[in-house]
Amino acid sequence: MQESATLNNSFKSEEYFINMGPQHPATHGVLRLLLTIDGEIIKKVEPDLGYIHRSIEKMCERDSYQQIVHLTDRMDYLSSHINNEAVCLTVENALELEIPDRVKVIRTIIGELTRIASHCLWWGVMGMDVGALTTYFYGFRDREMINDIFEETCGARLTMNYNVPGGLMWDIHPNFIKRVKDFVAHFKTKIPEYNKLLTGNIIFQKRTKGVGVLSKEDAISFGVSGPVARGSGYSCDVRKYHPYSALDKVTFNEVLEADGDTFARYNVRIRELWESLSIIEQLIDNIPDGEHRVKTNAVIKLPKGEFYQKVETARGELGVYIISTGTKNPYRMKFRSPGFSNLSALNHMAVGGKIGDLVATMATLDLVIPDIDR
Amino acid sequence: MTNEALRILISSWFPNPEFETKSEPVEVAEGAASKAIINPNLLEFTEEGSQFLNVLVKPENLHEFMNKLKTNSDTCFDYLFCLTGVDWGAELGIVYHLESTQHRHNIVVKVKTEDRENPTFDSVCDIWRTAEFHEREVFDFFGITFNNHPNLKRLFLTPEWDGFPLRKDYVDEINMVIK
Amino acid sequence: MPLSITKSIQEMLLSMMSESAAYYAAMVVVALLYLGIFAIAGLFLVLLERRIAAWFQLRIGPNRVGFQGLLQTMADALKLVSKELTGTDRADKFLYNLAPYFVIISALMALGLIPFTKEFQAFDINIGIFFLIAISSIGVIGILLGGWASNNKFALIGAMRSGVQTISYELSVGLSLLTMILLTGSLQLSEIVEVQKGGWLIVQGHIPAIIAFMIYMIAGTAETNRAPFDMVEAESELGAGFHTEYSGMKFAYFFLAEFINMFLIAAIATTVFFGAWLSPFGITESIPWLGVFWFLAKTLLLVFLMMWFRWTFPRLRVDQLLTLEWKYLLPINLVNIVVMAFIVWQNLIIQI
Amino acid sequence: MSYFSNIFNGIKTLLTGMSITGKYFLNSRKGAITQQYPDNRDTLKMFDRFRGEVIMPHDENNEHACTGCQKCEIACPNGTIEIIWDRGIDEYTGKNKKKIDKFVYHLSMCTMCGLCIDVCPTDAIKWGQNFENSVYDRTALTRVLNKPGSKLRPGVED
Repeated sequence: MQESATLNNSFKSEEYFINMGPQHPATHGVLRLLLTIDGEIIKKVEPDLGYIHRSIEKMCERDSYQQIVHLTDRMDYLSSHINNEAVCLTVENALELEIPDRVKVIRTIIGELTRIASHCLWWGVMGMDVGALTTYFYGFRDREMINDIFEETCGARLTMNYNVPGGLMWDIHPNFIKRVKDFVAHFKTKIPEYNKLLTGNIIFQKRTKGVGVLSKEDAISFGVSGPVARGSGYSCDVRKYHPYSALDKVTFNEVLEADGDTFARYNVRIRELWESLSIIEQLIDNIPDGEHRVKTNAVIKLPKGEFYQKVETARGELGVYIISTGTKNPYRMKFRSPGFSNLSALNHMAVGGKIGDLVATMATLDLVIPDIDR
Repeated sequence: MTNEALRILISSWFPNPEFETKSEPVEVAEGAASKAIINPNLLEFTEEGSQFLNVLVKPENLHEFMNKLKTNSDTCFDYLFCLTGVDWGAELGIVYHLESTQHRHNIVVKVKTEDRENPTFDSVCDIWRTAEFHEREVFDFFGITFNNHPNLKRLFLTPEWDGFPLRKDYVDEINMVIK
Repeated sequence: MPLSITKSIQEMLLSMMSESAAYYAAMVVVALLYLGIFAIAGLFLVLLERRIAAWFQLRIGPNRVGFQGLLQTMADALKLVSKELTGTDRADKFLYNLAPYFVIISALMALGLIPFTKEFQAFDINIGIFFLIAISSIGVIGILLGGWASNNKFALIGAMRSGVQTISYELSVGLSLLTMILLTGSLQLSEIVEVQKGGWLIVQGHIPAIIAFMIYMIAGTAETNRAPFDMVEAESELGAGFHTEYSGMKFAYFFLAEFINMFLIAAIATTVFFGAWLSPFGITESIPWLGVFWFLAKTLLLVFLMMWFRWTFPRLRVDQLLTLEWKYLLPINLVNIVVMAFIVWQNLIIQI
Repeated sequence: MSYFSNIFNGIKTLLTGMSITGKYFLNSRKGAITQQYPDNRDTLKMFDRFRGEVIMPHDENNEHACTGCQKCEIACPNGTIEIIWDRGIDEYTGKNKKKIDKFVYHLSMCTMCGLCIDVCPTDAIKWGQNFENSVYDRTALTRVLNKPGSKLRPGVED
């Protein structure tokens, strides 16, 4: 009796803590996860945030509305154009400005290009996180073409600041349409390659299927949005339910997958690439003529009140909430960032899995840390 | 449901005891009626010029009201998409943006307290699990504590951080540039 | 009996000094020679890997230092030598320093057995294959020690994974080579080559030999801890795995040993399946030293195959790694041995 | 039987993946997507809208178009631009006008948002396409954009 007790005791497993991050290849930046692990099995994941918190919300309270736009570039830098658009839409709606159709269409095209670029990067990084390093470069190759388009038209590759309240900073570059068409043609041949290289791969499927499952009810309760939520079969595309810019003029399908596991989330993003391409194709030939910008006052003062605008970034639903007291600065500015809510579901998804599962799950959450930290 | 229909429905949950007796025959215009039949001690509709219906709740009713919003099959606000802490100067408060994934209607619930030293509200993270992180964020930046929160500690800032940066009276002469 | 390189060096030295002195001097000379091969092969393989990875990934690869970047790894080695050796607090200093040598010495010892050509083999022991398998699994002790002694949880997880992985995949490596031993009837490498003069073993043994080769390549890749089986390092999971806390030259030992091990796995496959230094159809039989060329060509082709795996496939999870071994490779392997035994018994071997 | 079909399907997907990378490997000679950066400095050309740094173009008479209205200074979110100005008699009109003494541009603080260039009423400042901004000393990033001895181009009014 005594002997077996000591034997059991000597084989007693013990939970231990491990610090994943803030410098860790899989956390894509400075996310710190405090893992409680039993052997390889994860018992608890506790994110520790704030390593690049810049308090953008506080900075907004002292900035004018034009200046706020460029700060949003620095939140979710992979969908910077959509972030800019969100702020501009909020301001424009509050001012009740009539935005020309040309601006709306261009914003939508660039927004969808941003989404493709972000998903390309995500795809590459997803591959890298599960160990296939080559995908990274293939993803970047295609993203580079979009970045060139952005650089030619907007002047910057990442933090574009192309939107201003009232329209766009400049008109599109004369080469824009041709380049976008080239890209669409090029990219259509590359998505099947993505599928052959990674999606169909047996190892990848084994790594992702049934991993990090998030049910639809949990998805709603955790407030996740974007491809993560749609992978759980929760229809939440802001572009469908609250269409903004020119998105009410185009037809596209909301991509839904029922399984809620890592592979479903992966598939949602891959299929979204096709939808984004289709939106671009519908719009690129029909950019209406007109002004690229509506004249606004040099000092924009929003009427007193509260304004909320949601848009669909590549990561999910970005909300911009402005409380205005009628001055040239917002009284309170809140960004409801998609990554923050998505991250809150990580603990729920990762518990019970292995370290490798956590990495795969985190990869499909597509976290951008400045977006979480703001 | 439209904002107006929502307003009427929610009003009916908190009937005005003084108004109740004579509410039966009154069939006046909706706006006036709903304002009248609601108990002003519990609930208040505010005009903020926004696209959503705004409700101001008393802190002590917050949890019960939120629970009702979630569980009632007509409202079914199951998606808390934004939780914002606000410093209104004299008061501290929280703004909840809710959406129903079934009916696709929205509501904004606000709660305020004048206690700036030790502001406390009930946590809603047992109703919407996303609130757990958002409430930690609010605690971090506004110093609002939440009852029954499972893990209320600073999320972004270090535990020894002094003050609550997003409050309007926060001063940091070294790091803050004021224009 | 092939004339081994040891003997020729010994005879050369014998003319200069006494017998016992020559004996020891020959040992030292051979050891130094192999150390040289080791270093050059290691550095060259690192460069090769980087260039090939670059070509797979639409990049150019290192091409600045020296002609086409040939001196790049030399420069890297210089950098590593000059780097500060850091360590962790409360690490087990003795084991921590010992670990890299375990890894590198086991790789070096195995290298001595490889028959580069008929003349060029340091140590033609009669239990050759057995010795190779035995010695190559010593390396994992180094990895375990390194992971344990560095007082780092990531390193420890990596080391434990390595232990699990190597113990499992040793089986497959051993069994798949055993399948081929049925054909040769000898463990001695020179005799295995001799048998293959009548056709490479992969041709002689046809279907079971091909299956054995596939299993060997998979298990061999796992043995060397390379992607898709790089659980030990698993960059995106464990940072750098067992060598997280190693820097400078100690890290370089681990790094070099990994590449030498890859070379060894490919070299064993060449020896056992592809006729070692024998030229295809005996086209250069008359020029013996071309054997080195053929041996290296075949080995590098297999090395390239392993690199191709690495730069294409995602990594397996640790439990899937074991599933693959115990549920797939091992049963297939056992059946394969029976099939091979049947083929040898019925003499269904293809002889040219 | 599904045991074996699993194996075969698995191997098939692996080979498909290898065919993709193999294809790129064989075409690697022409398909490199990276650039050999410092070597291609001479041929490297940025797009004309590229935001590298703020510059102030001067014409051949060493004249610029900055009237010193300070709109850019106000528009800048980061305090990147500092205009040191003075009042003086304009040579051409003879009026007492605002003149810039120094147009100080702190590149180290600039986020390339483009608001200054957007608000400039006289197009005095523009985007430069220079992107090699690394220096050994941080103070070298503070630049005076108007050249010494330069003056306002006649006829430019804000």
